[in-house]
Amino acid sequence: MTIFLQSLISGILIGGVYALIGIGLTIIFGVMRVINFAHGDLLMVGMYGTFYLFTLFNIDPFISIVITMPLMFLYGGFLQKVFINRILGSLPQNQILLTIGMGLIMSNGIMLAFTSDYKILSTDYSSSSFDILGISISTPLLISFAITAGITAVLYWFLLKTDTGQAIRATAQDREAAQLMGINVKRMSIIAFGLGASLAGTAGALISPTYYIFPQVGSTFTLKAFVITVLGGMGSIVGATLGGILIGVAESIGGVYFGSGWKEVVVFVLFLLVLLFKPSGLMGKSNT
Amino acid sequence: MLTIDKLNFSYGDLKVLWDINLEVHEGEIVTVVGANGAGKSTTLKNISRLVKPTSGSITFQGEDIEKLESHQVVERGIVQVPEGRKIFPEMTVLENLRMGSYIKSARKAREANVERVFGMFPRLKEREKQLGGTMSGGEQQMLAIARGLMANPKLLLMDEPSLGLSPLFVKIIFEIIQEINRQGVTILLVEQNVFQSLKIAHRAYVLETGRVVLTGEGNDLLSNEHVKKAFLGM
Amino acid sequence: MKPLLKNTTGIGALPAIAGLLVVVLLFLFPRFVENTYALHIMILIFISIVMGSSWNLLGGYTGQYSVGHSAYFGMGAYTTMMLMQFRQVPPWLGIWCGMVAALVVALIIGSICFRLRGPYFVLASIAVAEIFRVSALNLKNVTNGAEGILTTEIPPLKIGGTLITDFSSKVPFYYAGLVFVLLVILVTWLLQNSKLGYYFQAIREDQDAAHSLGISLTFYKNVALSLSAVLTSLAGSLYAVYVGFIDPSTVLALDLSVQIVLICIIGGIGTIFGPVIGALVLVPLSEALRSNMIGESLINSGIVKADSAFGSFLTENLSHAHVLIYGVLVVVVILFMPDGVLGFAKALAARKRKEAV
Amino acid sequence: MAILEIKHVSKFFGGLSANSDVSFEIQHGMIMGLIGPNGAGKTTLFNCITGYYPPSKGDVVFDGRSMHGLQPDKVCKLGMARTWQKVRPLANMSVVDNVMVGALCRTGSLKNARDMAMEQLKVVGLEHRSGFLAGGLPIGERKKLEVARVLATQPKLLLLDEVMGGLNPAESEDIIQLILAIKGLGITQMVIEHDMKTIMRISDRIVVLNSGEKLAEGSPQEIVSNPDVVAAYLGSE
Amino acid sequence: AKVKIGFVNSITGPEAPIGENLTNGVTLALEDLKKKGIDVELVKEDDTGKPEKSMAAFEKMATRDRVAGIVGPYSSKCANAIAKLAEKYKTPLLIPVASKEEITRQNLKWTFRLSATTYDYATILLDMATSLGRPKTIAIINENTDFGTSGAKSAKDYAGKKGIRVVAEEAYAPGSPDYRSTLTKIKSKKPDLVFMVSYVADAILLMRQSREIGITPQAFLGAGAGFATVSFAKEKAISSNVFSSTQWTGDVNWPGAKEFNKRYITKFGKEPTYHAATAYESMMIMAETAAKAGGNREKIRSELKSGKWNGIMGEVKFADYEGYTNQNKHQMLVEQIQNGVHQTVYPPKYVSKKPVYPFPGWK
Ligand SMILES: Nc1ncnc2c1ncn2[C@@H]1O[C@H](COP(=O)(O)OP(=O)(O)OP(=O)(O)O)[C@@H](O)[C@H]1O
Ligand SMILES: Nc1ncnc2c1ncn2[C@@H]1O[C@H](COP(=O)(O)OP(=O)(O)OP(=O)(O)O)[C@@H](O)[C@H]1O
Ligand SMILES: CC(C)C[C@H](N)C(=O)O
Ligand SMILES: [Mg+2]
Ligand SMILES: [Mg+2]
Repeated sequence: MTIFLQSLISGILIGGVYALIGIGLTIIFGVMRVINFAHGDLLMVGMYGTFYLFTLFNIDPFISIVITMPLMFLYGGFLQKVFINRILGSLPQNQILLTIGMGLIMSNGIMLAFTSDYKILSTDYSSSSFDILGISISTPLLISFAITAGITAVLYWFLLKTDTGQAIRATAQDREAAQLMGINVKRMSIIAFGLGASLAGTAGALISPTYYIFPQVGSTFTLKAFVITVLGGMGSIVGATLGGILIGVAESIGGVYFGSGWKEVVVFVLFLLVLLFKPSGLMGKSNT
Repeated sequence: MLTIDKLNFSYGDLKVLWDINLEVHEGEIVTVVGANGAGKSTTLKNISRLVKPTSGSITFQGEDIEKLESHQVVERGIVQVPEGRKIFPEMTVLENLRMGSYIKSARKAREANVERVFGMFPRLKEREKQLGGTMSGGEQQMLAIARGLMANPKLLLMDEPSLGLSPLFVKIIFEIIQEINRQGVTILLVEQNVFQSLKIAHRAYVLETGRVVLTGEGNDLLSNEHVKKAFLGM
Repeated sequence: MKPLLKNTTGIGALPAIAGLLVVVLLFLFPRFVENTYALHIMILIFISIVMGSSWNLLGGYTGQYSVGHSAYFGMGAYTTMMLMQFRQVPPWLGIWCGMVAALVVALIIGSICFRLRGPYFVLASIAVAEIFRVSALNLKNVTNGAEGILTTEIPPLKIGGTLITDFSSKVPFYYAGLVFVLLVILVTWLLQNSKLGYYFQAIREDQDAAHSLGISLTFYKNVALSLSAVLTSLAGSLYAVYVGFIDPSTVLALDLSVQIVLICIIGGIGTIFGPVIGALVLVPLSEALRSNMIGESLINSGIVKADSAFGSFLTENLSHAHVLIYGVLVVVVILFMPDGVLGFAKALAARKRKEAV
Repeated sequence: MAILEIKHVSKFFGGLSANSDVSFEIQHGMIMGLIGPNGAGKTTLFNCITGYYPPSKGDVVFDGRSMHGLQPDKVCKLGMARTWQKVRPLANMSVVDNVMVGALCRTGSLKNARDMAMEQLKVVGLEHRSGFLAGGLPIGERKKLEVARVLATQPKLLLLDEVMGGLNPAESEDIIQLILAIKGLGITQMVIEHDMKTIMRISDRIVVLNSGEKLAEGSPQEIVSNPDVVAAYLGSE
Repeated sequence: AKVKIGFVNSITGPEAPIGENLTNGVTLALEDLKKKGIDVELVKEDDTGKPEKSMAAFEKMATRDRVAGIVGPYSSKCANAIAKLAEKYKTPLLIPVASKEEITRQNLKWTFRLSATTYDYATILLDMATSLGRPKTIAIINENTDFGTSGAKSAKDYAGKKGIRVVAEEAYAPGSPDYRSTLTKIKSKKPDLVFMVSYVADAILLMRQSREIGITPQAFLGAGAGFATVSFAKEKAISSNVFSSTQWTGDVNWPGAKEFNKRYITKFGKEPTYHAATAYESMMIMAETAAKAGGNREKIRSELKSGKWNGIMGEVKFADYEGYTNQNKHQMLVEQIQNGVHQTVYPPKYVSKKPVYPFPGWK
């Protein structure tokens, strides 16, 4: 029982960070219909930012998100404006490859700049935890879970209730029509990619204290982000949140009951099952 | 109010507009008729700057719109109800309408406008929460028109608004067009329903293979032999 | 939209002769070239062409962008290697089993993934391929897990007692690769000129419309996938036997799937020679970058001194930056040649022709 | 004998019934007009008949055979073809290739298919466009292409969903002649159209849908003089 | 004398973090060779961690660049692919650190290996544990990679021989941020020994989370790689008293080892890992032999075969034994982290500090 509860709890906590990664991707996909294969690399950039803010200026990772978030937003906006905007109308596979290329540039650029060494960000709470009923709860993960929850709530409100948020969604559904409504679609794309990048960067910042950093770290998370987004339903924030937590829990519990080696299989099988019964994901709206 | 001067346009290698000259005065209903592929929709797209002309100029209230982006054109008061409706499929009817009044100047009047268009199209009120993409063809057409009205346009470009509407509704639509025109909205109307549109139009242009071949008052054109033969099948 | 007149009727005489000439030259190539390094690169190019062309059948013609083709590549590689290493089945028989295995896998994957469309399909294809990778890692008894399979010896190929080859040189692999390449090109050509090809393209353009015109989506998508998978497995088998070592992270990796798509798109999608061009560009390019030939030739030609600051930058840093440069090139191609190298060349030629007229 | 029997077909979307208990028959060789206000359920009925949606209730019998559970491709093979209200050209294929795809439903040979396709293009008057990419055609020609393509599948029953929408009267006249010519070939048709003049001219019988239910059925004359139809659909002059 | 030597390594790609150590080791070797009057023209090739790329690199160096001998590659999978090429091109290949047993079990005459094998990583740890205490049970956690799986297999195998019962076996995919549930499961089995094979970063994660969960065995045993790194040692809160097997330590009393350690730190600003030392020594051996043999490959091979060295990696000799060909019977070491520093604690001959055993519990 303890084992089950322990895996459930740590699954949920990790799932929170996954959710944040997934939400970023889902926004990017939602608005631009671009599958961002560089998403993990954005996360990686966020991690490096956090790492150097911590080692050079001694800024705590959880506090540094105030800096990482806007910086990553600008960075994402820049990528959108300079690269992705040019291919928005083109075939989906071209978009995939463009983001793959961008990912290669990011990870190898970082490698040239900071070597491929593993970097470890050790705070004094990195391995601190507390016990409830024999279940250990990691303090940094709990904090990051809380932050994630907050960010998600704000985003949800933003996209559903504000005009800008709705305009972002409108742009996603029909660019030309959005233009005819007086929506500046280029700006919406920049905001969307900026938001996506900033969320990925924030997720990077949030796991920095408990994880490690190296130039290729992104690929694991890119794949995870895909699974989460599709599972939840592309473009759906609630879906991505749900998907993230579900994946976290599935990994954790799957690892215990099927063996660590199989936990990814558990995740992917779960993923396929959901798609088989609900081809547009948990929260996806089907309109085909 | 709107002046198009020597507009030329091509899709890639295919030239579709040749030296188009067209004028719309404040308060008018101007209609453009022409066979399929004549370039009517393309002309409207040029005005909304969804595509950029090869040469020629378009001025609106004295301002050259050359330098404007699509969304800025809308801010100036030119709103288009596009061909093919272009509803936001995954937004509800109400959300679609709200997007219609996205521009700043229209936001204040949003609630009032929603009521106004619901009055015109009761079906939309019934289906307030239905997703745009699941509405029937004609219902989507109503939504598209309603959405266009939400922006409080000065100049409303309508591309085949009666397409797919039942006879009853076609009648209603033409009444609505005249009604909003009376309320001070200038209208540039592209229609296949040549008879009806010429009847309500102050002036009209006839487009053939990308060129303006005829222009005159709506009623005059109705009795024009060429128009009768080519468009009215008489 | 470009109102292009499409030429679907046969090939002209001139290109046909040129093509034949190229094929003959390719068959004679190993006789003239002693340099095994060149042969190695040629073999890698062949493998890439086979991968790219096979993907093209599904991605380019049928519009189903699978980013999970490593599953079929790996299936071919693993089946052939396992049979050879654990059951002493020679590879020229193993390859057939690899094709069958890939076919079976394709049918399973197809039945799951083809319910999905667009990006959902893309991501599902990745997921399924990942399941295969992780399973191969975990099924140690069958696949030897992460330790991979290392071949010690390939049995010599004899036909009726006469030794054809003992696989001690690269030449047999070269010919096998060349034959596979000709095979996939032939299949693509036949496809383009058949009902099947029309149906594939119809599905690519609009699934619902295709469906209403009497095209069974499930059936034809599965046909496309099966063809594609079977041919991909050929590339996998050849790779495995040639390299002599496989493990999940090389033959079942997402990386590989991406590489396959890349070849096709860089070359030009939905055309017979797109993948060929793609492989001809990508493989030598990445090899030149990897082995730092640019920096080297700059130094060797005396333009840059080896011990100058720039020289040491070239030798030291550039060797770390080759993947970066590769990434930059990919981005540049996508941004400026959205229809691939082939499409770009065609457009350029068309413009030239127009200017000449 | 009836070529198509629609038996108590209902279709629900959540709480909304887009078709409820619709029944009627179509006889061989005739043209059946299907009219009704926007959102009456006409397109939905087409979708139910051709296998895009399984009807929530009821059955469709074509040529004596129940269509229950058949996919659209099977339905097409059996001889029932439909066009789309929102046209769906295969944009990156040429016009003739588009039609060939339809023709390939009946032949395996590309040459035959090409001949059949060119023939249909002549029928609809698009042969001058045969080498163009379908995506570049204007709406009217797209509609013609749509018709040519389904004709190429050699249907026994043709379902046309607003093929005249967006055409001016002169152009519509072409299509009307086309429809009448198709009738001359012995092909049964069911036609959705909003233009009453047209419908009156071409239909042998008319079914009127309203709010998903069958409101009326009868000859064109009966329909225009039916007060319910006038109230719900035509509006009084 | 001037010699041309090839060096294949994982400079980019997922193996790059460790590959970098090898590059640095070779850089130092070149400096020392120069001092000895041997001018090495180095042909450096990246294999990006992919077998077919390492093959291309080998082909190029053997045929186009005509190098006298080749050092590398880093990873076992690449070494697997090119060992046979060495045979084909009659080009001596000296493998510094790739440790898969099979590589030198194919009776290949041109492939030499300085490194100990994966099997040795496991055995030395269990030898030590049984000499210090009486462990009865063992839990094995390994990453699901080549090195990880074979390491775990060896541990299981050898534990059987030593009469230690395996109570848990967990193979995980590297790079997961959360091992807590796995560790909880292991904790419930109360193993005497926790044996882990992990690359750099997961080692830290595993230990951090072991501490959170509160696992307290007699000893944590890490088979090389991640546990032998400096970044791991620096995490005092979690690394204290963890044992790790290694091929080399900075304080071992092999000739030149300590100096190498110091020079490396001054030059690269961080401590060397054993990978760096093996690469350094391999390059030294290859280049010196090649210089002596005047670049003649056949001669280099026989010199390598008959030669004997004693440098920073201790005694090196490429011998044929127990099915191996040209395999150096390298002496493995065990180090323990005490106060953030790796101390050599086993075998007794090389000890610098006394081992702390059993594990005294978490701070
Ligand atoms: N996206 C496009 N790419 C290429 N050509 C196009 C495109 N859109 C339209 N055309 C071509 O431009 C010409 C004018 O088309 P346009 O849509 O403006 O005609 P229209 O007068 O609105 O016709 P309709 O009454 O059918 O709507 C047509 O010949 C059409 O083939
Ligand atoms: N997928 C769906 N989900 C929910 N409601 C739907 C869906 N499809 C259609 N409807 C609703 O069902 C009703 C019938 O739609 P249908 O498209 O059949 O109308 P129609 O008679 O073809 O109208 P029109 O003449 O406007 O094309 C409409 O009110 C529509 O909003
Ligand atoms: C852990 C390392 C020393 C590398 C390992 N020997 C390998 O073969 O990949
Ligand atoms: Mg138009
Ligand atoms: Mg309809």
